[in-house]
Amino acid sequence: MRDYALFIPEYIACGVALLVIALELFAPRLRKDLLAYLTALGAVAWFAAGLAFLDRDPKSYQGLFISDDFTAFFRLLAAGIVFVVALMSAEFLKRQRGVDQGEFYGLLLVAGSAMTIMAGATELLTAYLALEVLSFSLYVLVGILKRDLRSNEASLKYILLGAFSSALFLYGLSLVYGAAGTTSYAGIAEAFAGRDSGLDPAVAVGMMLILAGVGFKVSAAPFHMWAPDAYEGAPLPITAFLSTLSKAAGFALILRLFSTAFVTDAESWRWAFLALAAVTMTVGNLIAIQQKNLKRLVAYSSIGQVGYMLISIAALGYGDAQVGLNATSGLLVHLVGYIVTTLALFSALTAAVSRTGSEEIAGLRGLAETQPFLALVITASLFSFAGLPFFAGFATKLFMLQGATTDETIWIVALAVLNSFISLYYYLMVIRQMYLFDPLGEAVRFRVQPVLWGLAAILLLGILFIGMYPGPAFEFSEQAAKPLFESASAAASARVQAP
Amino acid sequence: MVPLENYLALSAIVFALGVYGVLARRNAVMILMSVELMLNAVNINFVAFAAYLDPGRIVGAIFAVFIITVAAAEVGLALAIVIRLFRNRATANVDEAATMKW
Amino acid sequence: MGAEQAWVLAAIPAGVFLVLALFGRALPRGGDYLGVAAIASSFILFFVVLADFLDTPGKLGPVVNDIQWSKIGDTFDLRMGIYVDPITIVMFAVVVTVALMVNIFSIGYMKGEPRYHWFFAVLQLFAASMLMLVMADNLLLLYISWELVGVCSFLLIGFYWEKRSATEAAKKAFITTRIGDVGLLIGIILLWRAGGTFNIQELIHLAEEGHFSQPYLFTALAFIFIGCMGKSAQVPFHVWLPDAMEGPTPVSALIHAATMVVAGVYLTARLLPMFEVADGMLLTVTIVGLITALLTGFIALAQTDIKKVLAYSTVGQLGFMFIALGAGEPAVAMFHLMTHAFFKALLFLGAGSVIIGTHHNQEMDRLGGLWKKMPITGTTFLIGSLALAGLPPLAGFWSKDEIFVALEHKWGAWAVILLGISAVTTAFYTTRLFIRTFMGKPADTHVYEHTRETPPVMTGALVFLAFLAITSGFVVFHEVGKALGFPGGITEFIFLPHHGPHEYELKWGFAAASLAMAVVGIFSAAWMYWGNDLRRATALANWQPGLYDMLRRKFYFDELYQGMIDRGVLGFSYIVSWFDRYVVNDTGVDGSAQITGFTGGVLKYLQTGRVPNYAMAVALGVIGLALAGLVVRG
Amino acid sequence: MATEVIWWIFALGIIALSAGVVFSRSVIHSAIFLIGSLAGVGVMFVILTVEFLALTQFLIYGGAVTVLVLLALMLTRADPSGRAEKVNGPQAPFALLAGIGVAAVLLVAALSTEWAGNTESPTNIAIEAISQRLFEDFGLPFILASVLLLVALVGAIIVARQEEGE
Repeated sequence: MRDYALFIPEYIACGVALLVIALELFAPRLRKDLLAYLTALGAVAWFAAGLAFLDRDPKSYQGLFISDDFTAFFRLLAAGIVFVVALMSAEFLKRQRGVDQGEFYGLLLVAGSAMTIMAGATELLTAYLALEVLSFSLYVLVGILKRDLRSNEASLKYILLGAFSSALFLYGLSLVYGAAGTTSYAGIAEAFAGRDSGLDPAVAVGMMLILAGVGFKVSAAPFHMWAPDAYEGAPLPITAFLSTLSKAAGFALILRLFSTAFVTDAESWRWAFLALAAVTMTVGNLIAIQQKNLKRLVAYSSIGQVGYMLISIAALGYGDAQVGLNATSGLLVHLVGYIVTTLALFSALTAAVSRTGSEEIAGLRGLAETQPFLALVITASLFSFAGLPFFAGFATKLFMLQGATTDETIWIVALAVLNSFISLYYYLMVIRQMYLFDPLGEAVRFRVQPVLWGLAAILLLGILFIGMYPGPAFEFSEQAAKPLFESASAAASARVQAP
Repeated sequence: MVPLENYLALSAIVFALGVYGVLARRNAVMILMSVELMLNAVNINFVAFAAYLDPGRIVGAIFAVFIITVAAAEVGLALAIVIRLFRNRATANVDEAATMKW
Repeated sequence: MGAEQAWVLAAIPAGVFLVLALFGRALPRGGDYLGVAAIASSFILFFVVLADFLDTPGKLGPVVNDIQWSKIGDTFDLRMGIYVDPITIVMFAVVVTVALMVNIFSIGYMKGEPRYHWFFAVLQLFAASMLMLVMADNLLLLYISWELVGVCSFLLIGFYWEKRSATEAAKKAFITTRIGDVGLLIGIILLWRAGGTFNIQELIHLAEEGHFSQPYLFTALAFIFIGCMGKSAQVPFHVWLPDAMEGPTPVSALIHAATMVVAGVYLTARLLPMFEVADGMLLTVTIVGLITALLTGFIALAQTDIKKVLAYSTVGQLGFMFIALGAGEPAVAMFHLMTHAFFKALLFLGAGSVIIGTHHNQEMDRLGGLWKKMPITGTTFLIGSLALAGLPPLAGFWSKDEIFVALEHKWGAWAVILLGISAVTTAFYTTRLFIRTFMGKPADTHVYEHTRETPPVMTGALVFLAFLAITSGFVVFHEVGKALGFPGGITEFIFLPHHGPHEYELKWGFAAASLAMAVVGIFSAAWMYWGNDLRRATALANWQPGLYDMLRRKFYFDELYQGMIDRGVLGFSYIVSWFDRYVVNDTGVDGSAQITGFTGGVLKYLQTGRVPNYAMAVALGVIGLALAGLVVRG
Repeated sequence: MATEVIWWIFALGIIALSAGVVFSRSVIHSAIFLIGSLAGVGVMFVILTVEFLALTQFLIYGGAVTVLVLLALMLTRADPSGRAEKVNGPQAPFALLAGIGVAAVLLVAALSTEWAGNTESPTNIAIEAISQRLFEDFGLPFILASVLLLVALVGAIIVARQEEGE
């Protein structure tokens, strides 16, 4: 079926994107923060339209895209992230000159829509194109402060390495296509299920190339090196965008690809995810200890988080639908917790940095005295990252690790717990700056912009809510994860129209 | 006739040359040219599979069309960023754009 | 209100914590009366709960009350609830009693300190979390409370954060116990995975039915026991507790003597039926307890800080409790836990009284002869010391005696002899502590001149605890227990379902031996230190300076750990970051010229172009993965 | 027979030109080699009887992309003094090893695999077949590609556009 109605929410998002770009073009004197509020409004409409797609029977677009609860989950996530980041940017960009704000907000929306398509793609070409749309938007957004040397440098590094890794990814896709004779996920699963071993070398190498490509996207070590530089150079709200939306999109793609297309050949890749997970979490957390810049710290700490999440992907490969379902819902709920936490952290950081002008950790000195609320939000987010009880990160990480543990992977879960212990160390260093030291300048209390205050407060409540009552978040995640593992019917319907 | 393996071997070699270029060059434009080589190698693969493999016809060719499109767009965007780098720092060498580290 | 509503005990201090934390600064006197009132009402309600529990028709069966916390899909049904059984009741009694005394004592002790309201606020949070910990019916709630008491401990150790040593100690305590917590969390996840539930009773049931395989159960419990060792400061995790004495002394009494540090003992007691199922687990517990009791007994011999002596003594006594658990006698462990809580809290508060009375002196080298100046403190301290030394008829005697009996019964004479040595050292350092503080001639006349007895709000708490230190041991007798309303006496009260009724009988042989050990320790210490005369002790120290130094430096544990941290973790992270900075990342401003001298050779090729370096990492990653992939398949 | 000879000539030519792209010391030479290499791949598509793609290859790559590259080269022409720039980073020798490693892995994958459904000779893919599939089945990728081009266009403009005062 060529059912173009499946993309109505994305039409809304992209329509608003075009609208803000046009507004900037034709009404250049318009107050710029109106564009941000328009974007946020668009995100709300997009979210509302997305809600209408929940709880529906899966519907396929020509076997290329499927609209099910998994897709709907990421659509809602994308709309939420764009909403928060747009409002954050409204405050942040007030202090920046020479930024094309219409394009900025437009690209946020386009990137968000690309994430939905990545989550719903059931065919390699579609997934690849959606991935590139997202990447292109991010390349531009990272470099949007074009007169800022670091922003420009970050986007250069990002696009060069991104192009390199997407070439590797494509070579992997071509090998898999050659081996399976099709690019549809369901077709690949079928082809790999009963294939003879003559195809093994191509499949083995192809999958590893694909792994490198998606590993780059989610910044798994050793494909992570772009991330700290891009995070540092990007404008603050875009750093938040990178560490939430870009990662979530990468995992959306990985989850559907590996749980539906490659699941019949898990032997080829399960070990690799375990190895990447171990390396990634260790590298991320150890290097994070040495950081002095806030954004780099977040970059390395989020690399550590990716390490934990990759354990769940490895667990997809145990061939058991129940294990896969547990691992996936654990991963999704942790993504939600991680995203809420990251956005809370960045809302507070945006407000703090707009006052101090410093993105160094030492710039937060004495924040507890000058702005106790922000210090509280930052502390809560860092505790949540570290996985302390009562904060979102504890509950969600616990579910994720439990879901991902199998008898063979106990060792890596132990490593993960040990790593989150290491991570507490550098989070405490930040907290120490805020609470134990006196402010650098005069210790005058300052006011937080109402929008950022509101965002931070709501997200803080979110952290606490998920931390103390994770039931709803988990149920939602499980609902989203189910379609991947009830694929018998969905895959069959997709196969009929498989190209 | 020329067997499929010949095409694949050709593609592998061109791809590896592209990888070498990306790793060895220090001029951003030359790195991009190397990436183009890699993408071309991928295209050889896709088209060869499309022409040689029985069930999986045509899709590979369509894939190649889209790769060409993406590659063109990618070059355009990347060159814009390189030009911006050149304006900011009067260089196109990636190892001189290295203020962010550690 | 009945035992099902025992959660109210924790809810009251929790609520008061919020009030004090938010508005305490504005309240008159920092709202200390609110704190005392909260704990006092918990104290009173405890008796209501106790009465209701004893009247429950099932006679001493556990009381359960749980609510659905989160139902998650079809796989998890998380229920959160409370579980009140005799072990819980004993813990309640200890926590509310000591917390009440400490709160009252603190009004005097903390008078005029900065952040007075914050101190009381955290005390309330601690009481609430500790009470929650001991009534949690599932491991998740227990873990959360476990972390919370840890956070309170961290906050209170570092209470004087202007002092560098205090923040260092807080950090040390936090990190050391966190290592244990990592173990606990892994253990919980392992049990959850295999058992599908967090509920402690269900897990015990599953273990007894053989649901877990032996090595799996042993691994899981070993991880949990690491958590217990961290919290209860067992060797090799004991290093944090003596440093934790940087906190205000009432905190040391409450958290680091009577309540939080026994959480490990409590958890082990709670899970003891599982420990018994797992082969070798009980022996592990016993050995850890024995090593701790022996080692810390010797370390305490050479300490000169009053609080440090008491801290090592606490670690050692916790070792005694683990030994009782290792002998499979939770009742005995809980009994010693209770008596120890009372007399050790007494000793710590006594030490606090000395510190206030002498205007912040806690080094024995500057004290002596204080009994005349501080009669109440001195007398109560003497009672506490004798109870710790194990002299009849004080509380410590009865519970220690029980441990000896249990140990002999389970593991035989060798263990008893080892523990006996520890008992002698205990009596020795306790006597030394008392003599050097309260008797003989003052070491520093200036300090002595200015010493005053402390106000009644402090001595009152001492007297009350001294009363308990004398009497709490008697509940071991059926008659006393019954008179108090416990059917069959306290030992029958504290039983786990599969243990038969345990009847206390005084074994005269053991009692005599136990008494002899205490007397030997006391008299040898008295001989060496009588009149606060250090000549004999100095001679001994000079006779074997290496040995003395080793004791004084606590068997070099701190040095060992510091070395491990310096060379291990930080070194590794330093290497990784060095590699990242200099080998992978740093290009130098203009190519390789300047750096050549620095690294030279092959490495300089890695340090130049940056994007190419990153790409190289990607390429090497791909080649590595692909080669491995070809090996695995194909 | 004739096809094979032509194939080998062009294959070796493509490899030589590609090597020229990555080994040449001059940026301009590299760009010219790139044009040649891309054109050679176009010829490969002709041999594979996918003429439509060959045309696309000539038009977009041979034309548009290389022109773009040359344009960028002119804009970023570094040193008017004519100082000979080092084009290779110091990592180059290791890059060679890595390149050999990649080639080895890919060649193993390509040559030791027994491709299922291999027809041994290329089948003609008519332009009608491509267009039919492209426009009937692949509507969504088509939309995505158009969004992608829009993003690239907008991005390139705002990044490269000269501001006042530059």
